[in-house]
Amino acid sequence: MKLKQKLKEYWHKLGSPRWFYQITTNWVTFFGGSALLLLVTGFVWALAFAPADYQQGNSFRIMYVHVPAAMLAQSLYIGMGVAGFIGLVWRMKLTDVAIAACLPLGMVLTALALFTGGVWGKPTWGSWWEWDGRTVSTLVLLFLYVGIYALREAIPDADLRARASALVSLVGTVNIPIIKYSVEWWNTLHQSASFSLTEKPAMPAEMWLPLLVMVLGFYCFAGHHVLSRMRLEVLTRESSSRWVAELMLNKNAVDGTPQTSTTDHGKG
Amino acid sequence: MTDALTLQFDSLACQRDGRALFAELNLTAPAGTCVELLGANGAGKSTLLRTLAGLHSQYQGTFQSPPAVYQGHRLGLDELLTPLENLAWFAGLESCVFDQTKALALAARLGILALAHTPCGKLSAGQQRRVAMIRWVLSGRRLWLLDEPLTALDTHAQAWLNEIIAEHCQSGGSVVCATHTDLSVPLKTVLNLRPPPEQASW
Amino acid sequence: MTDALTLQFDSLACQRDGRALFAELNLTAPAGTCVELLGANGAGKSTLLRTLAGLHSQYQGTFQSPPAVYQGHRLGLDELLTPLENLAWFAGLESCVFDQTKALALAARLGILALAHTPCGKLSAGQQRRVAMIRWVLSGRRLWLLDEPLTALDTHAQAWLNEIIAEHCQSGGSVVCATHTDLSVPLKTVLNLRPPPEQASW
Amino acid sequence: MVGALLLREWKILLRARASIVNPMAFLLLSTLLFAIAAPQLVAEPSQQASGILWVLVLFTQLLSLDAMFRRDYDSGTLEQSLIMADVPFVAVLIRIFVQWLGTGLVIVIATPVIGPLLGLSWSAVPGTMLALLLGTPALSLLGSIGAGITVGFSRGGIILALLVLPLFLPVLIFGTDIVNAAGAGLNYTAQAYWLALITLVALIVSPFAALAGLRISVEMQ
Amino acid sequence: MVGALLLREWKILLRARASIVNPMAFLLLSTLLFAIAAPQLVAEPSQQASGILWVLVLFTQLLSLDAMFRRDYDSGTLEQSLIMADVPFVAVLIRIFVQWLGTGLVIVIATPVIGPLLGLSWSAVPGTMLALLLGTPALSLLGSIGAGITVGFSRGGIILALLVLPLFLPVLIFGTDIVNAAGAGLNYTAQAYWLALITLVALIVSPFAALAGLRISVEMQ
Amino acid sequence: MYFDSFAEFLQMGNHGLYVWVAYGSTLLVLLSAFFITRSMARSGEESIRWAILSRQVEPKNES
Ligand code: HEM
Ligand SMILES: Nc1ncnc2c1ncn2[C@@H]1O[C@H](COP(=O)(O)OP(=O)(O)OP(=O)(O)O)[C@@H](O)[C@H]1O
Ligand SMILES: Nc1ncnc2c1ncn2[C@@H]1O[C@H](COP(=O)(O)OP(=O)(O)OP(=O)(O)O)[C@@H](O)[C@H]1O
Ligand SMILES: [Mg+2]
Ligand SMILES: [Mg+2]
Repeated sequence: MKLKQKLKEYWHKLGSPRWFYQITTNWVTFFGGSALLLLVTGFVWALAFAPADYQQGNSFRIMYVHVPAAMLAQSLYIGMGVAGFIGLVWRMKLTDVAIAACLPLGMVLTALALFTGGVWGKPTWGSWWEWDGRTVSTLVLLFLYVGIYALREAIPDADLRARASALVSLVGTVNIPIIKYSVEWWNTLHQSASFSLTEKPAMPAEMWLPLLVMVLGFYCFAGHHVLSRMRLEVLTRESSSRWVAELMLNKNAVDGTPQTSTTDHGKG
Repeated sequence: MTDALTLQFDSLACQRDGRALFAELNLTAPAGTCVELLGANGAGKSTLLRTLAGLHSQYQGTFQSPPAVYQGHRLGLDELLTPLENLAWFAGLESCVFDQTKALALAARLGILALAHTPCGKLSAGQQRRVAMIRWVLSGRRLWLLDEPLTALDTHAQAWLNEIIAEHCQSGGSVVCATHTDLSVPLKTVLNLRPPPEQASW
Repeated sequence: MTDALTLQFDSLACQRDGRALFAELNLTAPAGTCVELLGANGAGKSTLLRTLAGLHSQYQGTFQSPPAVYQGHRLGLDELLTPLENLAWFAGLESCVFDQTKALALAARLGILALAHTPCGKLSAGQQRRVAMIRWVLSGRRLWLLDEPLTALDTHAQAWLNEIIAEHCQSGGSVVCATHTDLSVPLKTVLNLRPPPEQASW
Repeated sequence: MVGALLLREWKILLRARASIVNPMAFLLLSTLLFAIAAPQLVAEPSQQASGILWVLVLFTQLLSLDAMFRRDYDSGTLEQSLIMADVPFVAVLIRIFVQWLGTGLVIVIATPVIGPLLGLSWSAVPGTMLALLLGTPALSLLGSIGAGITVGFSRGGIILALLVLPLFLPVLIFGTDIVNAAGAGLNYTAQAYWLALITLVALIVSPFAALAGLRISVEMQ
Repeated sequence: MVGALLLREWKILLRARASIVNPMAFLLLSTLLFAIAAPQLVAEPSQQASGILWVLVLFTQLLSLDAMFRRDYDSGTLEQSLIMADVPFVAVLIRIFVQWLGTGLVIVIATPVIGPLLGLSWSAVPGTMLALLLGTPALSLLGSIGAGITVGFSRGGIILALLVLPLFLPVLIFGTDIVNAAGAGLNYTAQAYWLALITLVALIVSPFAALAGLRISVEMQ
Repeated sequence: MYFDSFAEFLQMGNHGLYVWVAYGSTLLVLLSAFFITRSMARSGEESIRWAILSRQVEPKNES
């Protein structure tokens, strides 16, 4: 009972821009810092310390960027669907900013998953591209992203753009599992694949640990990315309110802005 | 019953692209009034009417209005269908039985009886507007939202328009009519849209 | 030169679907006249204007008219482009240099200077019509064919329209204007479209 | 309400008579295109016929989806049916149904002619017709979502394609599978149930989503 | 005149930004459809790839043709450009050119990506690009005739397809021929000249025919 | 360190090109996403600050 009330309170607060801005200040720092740490560790570990696969050799290292990119691409799409749902039901304007932030990142990460997959495929399969369940569903994901992007570009009015993209991301999300499973089913029926992506090799820990680090790093990066964009939008929307004025002018005077601490890790 | 027909605005203000168009409106118009909506070009008359019709959702404040007939610049007549067929479709939309006798009587009154079986695409601008006028009368809805209904009407038709509006108000209906030319109907309330006092800063 | 600007009809009659719309017209309007085209709804005003503009080819008799600016119900403004860009395009069509200073001066006069850089799709009906008015003035053509130009204009804009037409006529241009509301311009010739005396039986 | 709305659609269909013949003519023409561009493909009964047939069906669908709400939108009829309709949902559903009659059903009926031309074996024709009968309603229904949201764009055609083709994918996969199974004389009950399920889900979800999309489009006007 | 008209098209293209990405995305999407519907076709470098590629090009073209004059027609801009233009011919030609930039050229550029996905061998890619470069202008030019005549119909899409597909056949035939020859390492100069000739004839004839069609459409209004 | 020498590290047993292209593209994507967001944030905040400052100055001028 108490928990429910707490949750409800939290929910209402989420609608308040000021509260959102304040609470996420630390989150952004946290995500940014962790992303920097994890990604640097992950990159070095994956490139230089993880052992090579006894069959695939060193091309196996591509997995450490390919899999996180593919996972994040899907997660960001689901995130857009969730944001779309919240936006449609509760008419929360911030959700559109979340969609707008997830969209380009998800799009390039999907493209990246396709690209790294292709680059991996060349030495492993002997070709850049094979029509297979995973590849097809990733390609479809890219099209869904591009479709929503095109739709957003075509609608000038911000309010309507928000509603339209919320609707489409929601519908698309419902469709994702359907596409995924039907495509995989189709593939197993038609082509008995000479390779299996679905069966996870029993990897030793020194192989999957760096993967875990990379995946977490990617997720933290996405968290940082989406939150910073949402915060900027909140500031812009609220730019004439007192708390923003105080915040911005204060920042100006002190100059040691809380933001810069999170922005340094790009050099890594 | 009469209460349901009252049109009421409580500090209603419409926005476009987040910009307030006019100063907040307050109005209570009992059944039987014709509200004449005045304002310069770009004052927000069309936007207000679309808001009342439920076609525009960027507004602040509240309004209370019964389900309405809305007539914008696009008439809503299919050009392949004849006036009678279009009218029958409108009746069907409202799940009413189409009263063809009444429709024909009105067509005769508005001088387009001979065109009742000509596809609407072949009618002139003013003739099409007359067909639309018949549809308002046939509809069961008591509030009419009319955006510049005098457009393209000749002198006769303008007089008919005034008659029809007056009759509708007399029978307890209400009208909100954006126009640049005065209507000559009794019981007219003028609502003037003025720019907002100062752009609200949010 | 003046001869080329004379508008002349010799027993001109337009048809729609093979049916004559109005009695044969005869007219000689020297440069500087504004012809007010009157007639009931469906009399054939729009059809006559489209014929003069070269957009309708079913007519009998002959007419002589210089190349003209035509303004129908569809304004011909691209909704993604701003008024200035649309005007520049119109100048380009006529292979003229676009006189931006003049365009801005006219926009200021017509009260849409602030909107010069807003896409036309975001303008209200009357504001769009004002943009179209600027285009007539900027065009080098001496004959204007206007179909119900008062539509959607507020009182100010109606006055401006009259001014602009009067100035155009004074500077030696001609105007043919279909309307249901009287224009207040000097040197006005009224041309009334009446139904043909008897439907030709063929 | 339903009667009057159907009557109107029927009349428009009769007046714009070409629209009934068109999808079929288009199908025939594309068959011809394939025969010319890739003669080896259609020379003899082959596995690929089912795939090509389905791709053609999708393209036909796409071309006709763009027009689904367009004329109503342009004339202002759409706006009126959102305002005036007792149950706007029904109005949308009827529009979808009529679009299906004009494409899906026409395609089903044309299959015995088109299929063999594309190299489909005769034994596969009944299965193909069943697959199309079960699958094409889903195409119309899912397509209506995209059509509703893009009706306000003048360059909607391709955005529409991008939005709906991914949604068509499962139908395509199960559809070709049925046709292949039918050709090979195998049982295809499972896939048929899947198709029917997809259509059913689409029937429940699509009209609402399409209506939401149409409301956005009308507001964009 | 040309400068101002091109400037306008350019601005519209920038405002409706998505329209540049779209034809390419659509091509990729159709490739995907084929791969799913007929996996055997695209599994390995094959003869049919050229045919399928060309059919896809035709469909992309068709989808974008429908929009060629539509927005100008609806806004009344088309009517104005017929009345006001110094040389209406130039206005139409520019419209066609811009449509080609947005589809034909995009397709040519996309070929190195799409072709191999469809099973086109790498050695055939340069020849294919040449064929497309020579052939797609003819598609835009010939297509404009149909687009001009059908722009007044709300259900133009399919009628348009019926009108222009027959015109596209010669391009299709020579085009696939070049691609096949290039794949087999043969000489294809003769076919390339033919394609160029077709494009040239189309360039001379089409704008006039399109203009005539547009005049009819505008008069129908 | 899995590799014995730096040359071997670059070589990656004949798969060097693939691995480095994959990692390079990933890095490119991540870095550009980050820098674009950061520059957006900076310029956005700057313009907000400008707006606030100019609003604070204006009323004083008028009175
Ligand atoms: C363009 C081609 C490719 C695409 C589009 C692609 C796509 C994907 C996707 C979507 C995932 C799922 C990530 C997740 O959510 O867990 C994945 C995982 C994976 N991919 Fe790829 N992939 C491609 C090529 C390859 C190649 C060539 C290989 C190796 C031979 C490969 C090996 C893997 C592995 C090992 C996983 C993790 C498996 C698992 O967690 O279930 N992929 N890929
Ligand atoms: N596309 C068409 N096809 C056939 N007949 C038409 C068409 N358009 C109009 N008509 C008929 O031609 C006649 C004249 O139409 P027109 O539009 O020229 O009239 P108008 O004088 O402009 O009328 P209004 O004042 O209503 O604008 C009308 O009777 C109309 O029915
Ligand atoms: N689609 C749109 N997007 C953004 N702004 C718009 C849009 N349509 C209109 N506006 C702006 O909203 C304001 C009000 O427009 P509206 O059409 O409601 O005016 P109106 O009072 O009906 O004018 P008119 O008398 O010219 O018809 C105008 O200033 C216009 O610039
Ligand atoms: Mg208005
Ligand atoms: Mg008229």
